[in-house]
Amino acid sequence: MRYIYTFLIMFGFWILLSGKFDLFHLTLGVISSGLVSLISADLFMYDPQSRNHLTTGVRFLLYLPWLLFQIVLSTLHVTFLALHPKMKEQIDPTIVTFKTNLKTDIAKVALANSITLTPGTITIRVEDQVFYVHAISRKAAAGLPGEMEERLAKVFESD
Amino acid sequence: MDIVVIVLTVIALLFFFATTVGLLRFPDFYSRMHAAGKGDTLSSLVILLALVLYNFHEINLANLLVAMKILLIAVFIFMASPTATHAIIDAGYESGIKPWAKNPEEESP
Amino acid sequence: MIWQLDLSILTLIVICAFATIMVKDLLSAAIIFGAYSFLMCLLWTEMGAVDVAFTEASVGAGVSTVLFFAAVHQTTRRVRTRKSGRMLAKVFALMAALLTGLVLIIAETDFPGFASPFTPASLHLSPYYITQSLHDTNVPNIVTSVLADYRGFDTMFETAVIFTAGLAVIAILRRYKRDDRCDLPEPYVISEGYPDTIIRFIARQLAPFIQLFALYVVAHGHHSPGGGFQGGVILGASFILLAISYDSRMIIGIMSERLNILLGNIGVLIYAGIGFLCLLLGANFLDYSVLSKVLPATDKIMARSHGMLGIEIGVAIAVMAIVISIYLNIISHGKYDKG
Amino acid sequence: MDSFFIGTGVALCLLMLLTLHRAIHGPTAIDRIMGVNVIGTKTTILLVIIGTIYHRVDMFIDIALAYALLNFIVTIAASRYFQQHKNLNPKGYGYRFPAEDD
Repeated sequence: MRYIYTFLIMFGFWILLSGKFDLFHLTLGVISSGLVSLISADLFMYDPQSRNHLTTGVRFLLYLPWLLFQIVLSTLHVTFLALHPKMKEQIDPTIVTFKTNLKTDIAKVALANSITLTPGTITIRVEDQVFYVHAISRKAAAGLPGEMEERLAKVFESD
Repeated sequence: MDIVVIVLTVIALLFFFATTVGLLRFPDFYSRMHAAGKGDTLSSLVILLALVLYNFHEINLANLLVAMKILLIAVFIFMASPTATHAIIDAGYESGIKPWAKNPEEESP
Repeated sequence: MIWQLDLSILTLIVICAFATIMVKDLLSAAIIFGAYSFLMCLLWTEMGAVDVAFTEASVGAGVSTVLFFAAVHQTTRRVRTRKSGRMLAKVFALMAALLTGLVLIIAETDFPGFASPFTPASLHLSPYYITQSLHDTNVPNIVTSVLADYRGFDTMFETAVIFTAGLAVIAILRRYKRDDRCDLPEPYVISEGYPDTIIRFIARQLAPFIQLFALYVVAHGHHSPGGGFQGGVILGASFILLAISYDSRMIIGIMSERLNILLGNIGVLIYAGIGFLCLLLGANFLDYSVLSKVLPATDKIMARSHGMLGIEIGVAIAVMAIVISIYLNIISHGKYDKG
Repeated sequence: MDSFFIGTGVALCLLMLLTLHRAIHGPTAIDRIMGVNVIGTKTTILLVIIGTIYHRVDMFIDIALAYALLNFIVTIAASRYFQQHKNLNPKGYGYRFPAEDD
C-alpha cells in the first residue's frame, strides 16, 4: 500500500519537474518513480499506526494559513527587534522546557517546526515528549505551548 | 502587475535587510539564530512569490510549469529552513554555549 | 554578462578565498569554503555557463563540503603552523610566485582577445556544434551532445578517472581487520549524539524527493542543464543525507558494500559496453547511430540521442556508487562500523 | 523591469557581504555555519533572479531547486559534527592576526 502511495506522489513530482508529456519521457518517469519508491518507500511513509492519510492531509492544509499568519508576525517581530535602537532592553532570553501530549513523530515534528516559526521562540531539542525551547523574551516564553498544540492535536491525532 | 511585483520584492528586501542587521547586532548565538532562521524563511517566500507573479505574465503550459517549480522551491525552503535552524541551535546547545543574560548575577544555571 | 552582478560576486569570492586561507581552524575553513562554492556557482550562472554551474551546485553543496567535514571529523581541526623565522623561504616563494605571474602575463599577450569571435576555435568548430548538433543528434542542449557524443571517448575516461579515485580511497582507507584501530587525538570528546527526531523525520521525507530529482536530472540532461555526472552526485548526496541524519549502517542496509562496488563497476561497464556494442554492429567505437539497428522504432538521429541517455545512466550509476563509498570510507575510518 | 531586478540582485549581494562578515569573523564556528546557511538561501533566490533577468527561468530553475534541496545537507552535516564533538572553540584556534600570536 505504501509503495503505491509513494509511487503516486513521486510520479506527480516527476510530471511537475519534467513538463514533457510524450511517451518516452513518461515511460522514463514511471521507471524512475518506481525505482525511488522501491528504494525508499519504507523511509518515506514510516508510520506504525495506519491512519487515514487523506483527511489528515486536508486538515494540515487548513492549518497552514494560520501558520503563515504566525510566520508573518514572527518576521515582523524579528524586524522590530533588530532595528530597535535599544535592542538589548527589549530582549531577555531564557530556555524553557515543557511536556507535550503529542505522541506521533509527525505531530512532534510539526509542533517543533511551528514553534521555530512563531514569534520569539526556537525549538532546541525534543527528548521523547519534553521540548526544550529558547525564547527571546519572557513574554514569548509565557505563551508556550499555546494554542498550537491543541490545533496540531486536532490535525494529527483525532480519528 | 509590475507594481505588485516591485512592492513584494521591496518588502522581501526589507526583511532580508532586517535579518542581516539582526545577524550582526544581536548579542549571543541563540538570538542571532532567531534573526537568521525566521527572517529568511518569510522573505524567501515573499520574493519567490514576486518572481512567480512576474514570470506568469501570460498563461500557458510552460509558464505554469515554471511557476509550479518556483513554488516547489518555496515548499522545500519552508520544510528545510526551520529544520536547519533547529539543527544549528541544537548543535550550539550541545556544545555548551551559554545564553546571553540580561542580568548576569541574577541568572544561576 | 551583467557587469554589476559580476563585480559584486567577484568581490565576495575574493574575500571568501582570502578568508579560507587565513583562518587557522580547518573546520571553519571548510565552512567558508562552502560559501565560496555557493558564490562560484552564482558567478558561473551569471556568465551563462549553466552546466558548469550545475556541477558546482551539486558537488559543492552536496558532496565536497560534507567530505571535508567527514575528514575533519576523523582527523583533527588543528593547523600546524610553523614559527616564523623562515623569512628567506617566504621571500623566495614570493619571488617565485611573482616571476611566474609575470611570465604568464607576458604569455597572455599571445592569446587572442577575450571572447573574440576570430579565434580558430570559434571559427570552425564552435559554429559547427552550434548549428549542426540539433540536426545531428536531436539534442537541444549542446553541452550534453558535445560531451557525450562528439567527445564521448574523452568523457569515458573521465568516468574512469572518477572510478580510479574511488578505488584509491578504498585502497588507502578500507581495513578489514578489527584490531588495528587508530584512536582519536586527545582533546576530543566524541559522543554518539542525540537521536534527533526532527532532523530524522525531515531527512526521511526529503530523501525520496532528492532521489527523484536526481533521476530527473539524468533523464533530462538533453533538454536542460545537468546530466549523468550531476544526477549521480545528487543521488549519492541523498544517501549521504540519510547517513548523516541516521547512521551509516542505515545506508549499508540499503546498499551494502558489495553492491556498491558492483554498481561502480557496472556504471563504467555500461558506458564501455555501449561503445563495444557499436563496434560489434560495425561502426566506430561509441558511434551511436548504428544502435538504430537494435533499438525499436528509432532512426539514426534518435539513436544517437538514446545512446547518450544510456551512457548518462552509466555515468550516474558509477558516480553515485563512488561518492557513497568514498563517504563511507572516510567517515568510518574504513571500518564500515559507525558514523 | 530588468534593471529593477539587477538592482535587487546587487542589493542581495551587498546583504551577502554583510552576512559574510558574520561567516568569516565568527566568533565561533557555529556562527559561521549560520552565516553560510543564510548565504545559501540568498544564493537560491539570486539564481532565480538571474534566470529572470536572462528571460530563461526554465533553464536556471533546476540549479535553484538543487540548492534548495542540498543546502540542507551541508547544514545538517556541520551541526552533526558539533553534536558529536562538543568542543566548540578549543585553545589555539582563531585568526592569524598579529595580536593573537601563538
